[in-house]
Amino acid sequence: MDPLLALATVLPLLMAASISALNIVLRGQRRVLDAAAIVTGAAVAAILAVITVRTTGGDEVYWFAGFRPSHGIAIGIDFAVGPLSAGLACLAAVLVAAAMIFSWRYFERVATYYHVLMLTFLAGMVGFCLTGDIFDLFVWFELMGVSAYALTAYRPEERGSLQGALNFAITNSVGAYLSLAGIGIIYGRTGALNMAQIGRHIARSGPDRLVVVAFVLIITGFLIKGAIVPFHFWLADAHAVAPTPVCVLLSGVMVELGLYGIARVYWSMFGYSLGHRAVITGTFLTLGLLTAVVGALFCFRERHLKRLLAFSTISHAGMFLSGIALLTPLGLAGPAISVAGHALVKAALFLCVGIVLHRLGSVNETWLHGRGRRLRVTGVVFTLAALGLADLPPFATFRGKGLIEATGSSHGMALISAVFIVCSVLVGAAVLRVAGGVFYGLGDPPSEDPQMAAEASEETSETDEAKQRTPLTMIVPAAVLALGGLAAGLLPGLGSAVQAAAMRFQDQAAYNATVLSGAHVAHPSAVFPPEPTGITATDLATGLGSVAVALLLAFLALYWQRLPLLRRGFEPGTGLVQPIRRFQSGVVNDYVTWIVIGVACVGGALAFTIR
Amino acid sequence: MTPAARRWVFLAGAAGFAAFLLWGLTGLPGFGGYPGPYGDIINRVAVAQTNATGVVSAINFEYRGFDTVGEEFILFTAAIGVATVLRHLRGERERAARDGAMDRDAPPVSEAVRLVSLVLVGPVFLVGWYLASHAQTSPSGGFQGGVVLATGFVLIYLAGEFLVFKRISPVDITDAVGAVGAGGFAAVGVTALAMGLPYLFNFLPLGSAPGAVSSSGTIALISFFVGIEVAAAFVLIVSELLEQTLLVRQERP
Amino acid sequence: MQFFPFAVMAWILAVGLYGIVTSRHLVHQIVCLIVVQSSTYVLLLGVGYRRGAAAPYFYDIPVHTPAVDPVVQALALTDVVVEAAVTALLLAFAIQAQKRFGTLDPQELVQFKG
Amino acid sequence: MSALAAATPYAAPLGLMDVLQVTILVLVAAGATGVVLIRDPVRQVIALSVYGVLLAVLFLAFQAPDVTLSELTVGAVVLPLLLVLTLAKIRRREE
Repeated sequence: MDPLLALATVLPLLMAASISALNIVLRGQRRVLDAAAIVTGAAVAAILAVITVRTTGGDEVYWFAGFRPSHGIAIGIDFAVGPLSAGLACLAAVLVAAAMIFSWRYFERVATYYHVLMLTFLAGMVGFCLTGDIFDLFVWFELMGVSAYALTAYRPEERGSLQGALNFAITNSVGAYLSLAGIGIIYGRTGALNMAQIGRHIARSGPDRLVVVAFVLIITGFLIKGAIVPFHFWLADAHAVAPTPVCVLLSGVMVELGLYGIARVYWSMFGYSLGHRAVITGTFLTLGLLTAVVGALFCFRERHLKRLLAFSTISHAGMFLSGIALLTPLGLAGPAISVAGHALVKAALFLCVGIVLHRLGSVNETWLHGRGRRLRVTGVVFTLAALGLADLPPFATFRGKGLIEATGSSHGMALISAVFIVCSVLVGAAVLRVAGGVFYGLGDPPSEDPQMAAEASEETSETDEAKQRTPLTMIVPAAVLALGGLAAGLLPGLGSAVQAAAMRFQDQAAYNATVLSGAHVAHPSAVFPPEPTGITATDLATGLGSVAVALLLAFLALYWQRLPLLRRGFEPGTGLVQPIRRFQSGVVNDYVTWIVIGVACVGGALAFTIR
Repeated sequence: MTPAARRWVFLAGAAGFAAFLLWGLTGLPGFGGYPGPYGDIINRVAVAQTNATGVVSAINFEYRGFDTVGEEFILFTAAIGVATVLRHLRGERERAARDGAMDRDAPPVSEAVRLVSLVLVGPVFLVGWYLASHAQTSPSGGFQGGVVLATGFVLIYLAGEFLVFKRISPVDITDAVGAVGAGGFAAVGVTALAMGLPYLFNFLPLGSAPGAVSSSGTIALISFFVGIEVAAAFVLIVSELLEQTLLVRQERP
Repeated sequence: MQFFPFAVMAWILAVGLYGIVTSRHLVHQIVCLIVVQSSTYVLLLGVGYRRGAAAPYFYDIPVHTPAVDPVVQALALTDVVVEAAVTALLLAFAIQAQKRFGTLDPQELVQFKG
Repeated sequence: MSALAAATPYAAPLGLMDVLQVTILVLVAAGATGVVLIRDPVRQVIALSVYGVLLAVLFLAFQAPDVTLSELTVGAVVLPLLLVLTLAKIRRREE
């Protein structure tokens, strides 16, 4: 058992406690705090990178307090780590380190609190990724949640900030308690909390009502965290108001952790027992595609930059869920690569918006039109990252999306590709429109939606100091992250390596044997055979074509008012979205209502088809 | 949605939700028929393995001790979060204090309440201490003890001694104490790592007999740290909220 | 009796959700969230109960006495701590909302919509 | 379910413990309903405190003294205290 596995979670916790214990000494020592947080994030990222590489040969298991299972029964808590879980945790640590570097000259009046909260947030995310125990999963889920709620309300003087934090905290808490109820139900049947042990137990009896209900309740918490329609409403409210470095974590990795949670519990506990793969695929593919479309439509018509990026996260979350829903190795490998690419470019985009807010004091696209011309470097980085978000080859986002589409079409679901292209085009056009309008002053300011303008101009600057130049500590992380998203897509052999990891992730029998009997499984068995991961000419053409269409759409949006023939009183994007806008009411009571209805629908769909 | 519409939409959804939930719950073994094996195994082995006769404490601080690490940090984080969210208001209070309004800080408290509270403080601290230090033998532990200890501090406030309360628990100190508690727990685990043992391994001698106060190795130590952390976290939360309350009283002309 | 405790759990959960949905006062809403969470204690302790068994303390009873499940009790303890933590944080939000905007009605706090 | 159900003694006549548990469960359900339906926050806090005590008694009947103690200290004392402090603050504002 390798102590590194435990240290990855414990290190940020110990650092958070140390900072807090020394708060009287450290209060004025801003740089010491920053350095401590950056070093901790980087150290955790390094540890997890080592673990990721090492576990490509086989999963590793760590038993806390040394209680190993005997006769297939676990009495302690374990970390069961494979390359996908360690890689995702590593991504979280990288983003924390980048966010802390960005914060070096951000937030003038920070006490120790900000750093402590970021570190506990990191610990929660890492613990969530690595754990193999279902209740432990809930504990780290809550730690992640509580840290994130507090960070979202970091600037409570703004109304939006409180609304966002409250909606976030209440909806996610309801989700967590529903998950806990699911855990209680499955425990009542199996008398176990270890995911492998539960999986083995319920696989014996096959799917019955208890298994279905426990599955739906447990994943409800993750669907809410993962912002899947109709559980997604909180996300835009929270992401729009959180401080920019926090947005990087919320959008870049926390939402994806929710989806990871679904994959984890499905392939360690419920997969065998539930069976009925076609039903599972159908249900989650419907949710995923619906989410992708809704997110993309809202994204395109948004004028508040942070909310625009938040809606694009919803759209991408839908695409990730669609990939996972296919249940094939490539279907999981696609989102895995995409999540990494998306996190890097989305983080870069948020950091650029942070720079805009720092320099120009606004996130209102209409007001900012042409005012970002002096931010040349920021403009270049933003444009690069925007192209990444539009899935331009060879960004990792493009690679991941291509794999999902490939496995979709080989399993007779070409519809996926069509929906994905539409969503990529809309999301890409939205961010490219921002890039062209704000940083290059192309076309006219987009038409002003009075309500949105009021919302966007409420956002006040997060910084106090002189705003004449962009500090290197802000622009460098953004540039590095954007280039990282590009470089990740160029890694040779990436597709096949991730597919192999995904295949092991999906091999429930191997997971069982590794956790419960200490077996070492290097070569997993797969229900679906591996598929080719290369990029074909058609992929490239489609990728380039969709980016070209996105560019065209962005230009159309920018020059819309000069095109009277096309215009005829119609504003792009509004017609489709107007009817569904009313659902995004901002009232948490409505959101909880939709959660209840969502659970009833998903539960009903599975209840009537699986028994 | 209007409140009325929302209620009807919710009731429709909740009917489906409740039906689904009840349908699943009837798949449970009936009430009173816990099937095991987790709890049964621990009930059988815990006393011999840990020398703790309170099995729940043995689980909380040893078998599933890692959960408790997370749990303590949740509480710690929430306390920090409360301080973060309310800190802007404190800045305002400092402005108010410069106007010399501090003398209106203390709310009026009747002599009877004062007396009863002051009489209770001692016993409450004793009970809290007892609970926190007897995790291994009785149905108690750091958490319950910590909450009771925090209650003792609140009694001091009830006695009208808010200034004393402030002196006993300035926010930064409380924060630091809580961090020592939570960090101490995590550090006990790291000590085991440093000795080449698994994280949170019970590396201390288990003592002579099950049930003795000095028995059970790290369980008692961890319980102590948890007690500190919980007490500090609640004192921090209560004093932040108190400060808010007093601030408002102060603002009234 | 066989499923009555679980039916009570479902009732508490549903009633708590009803409260959250219909609430017009943040503090009321937070209390309803506490009620939602309390349903999980009833569930956890309910599934771990064994009829006629003792509490899991072997101070004055022999180790082989049949006892109820101690694991769910440990889980419920964690759950109680989480409840206290989340509630405290939400109350701090509520105080700020009142302080800044003079309202505690979730409908009037809305800044972003659509 | 059937095998497990057969193995456990449901057929036994209702004892004092069962009557006690059912009674408290009914009270808890009523308590939860009351807490939700009382819309005045101050009265609701009192109801919550009573509900906390009821839950504590229920947990005692479920043979969980540990949880009883936590629920008494947290559910019946600390949470109502936090709520009262919050309300005291908010009330002043509303006046």
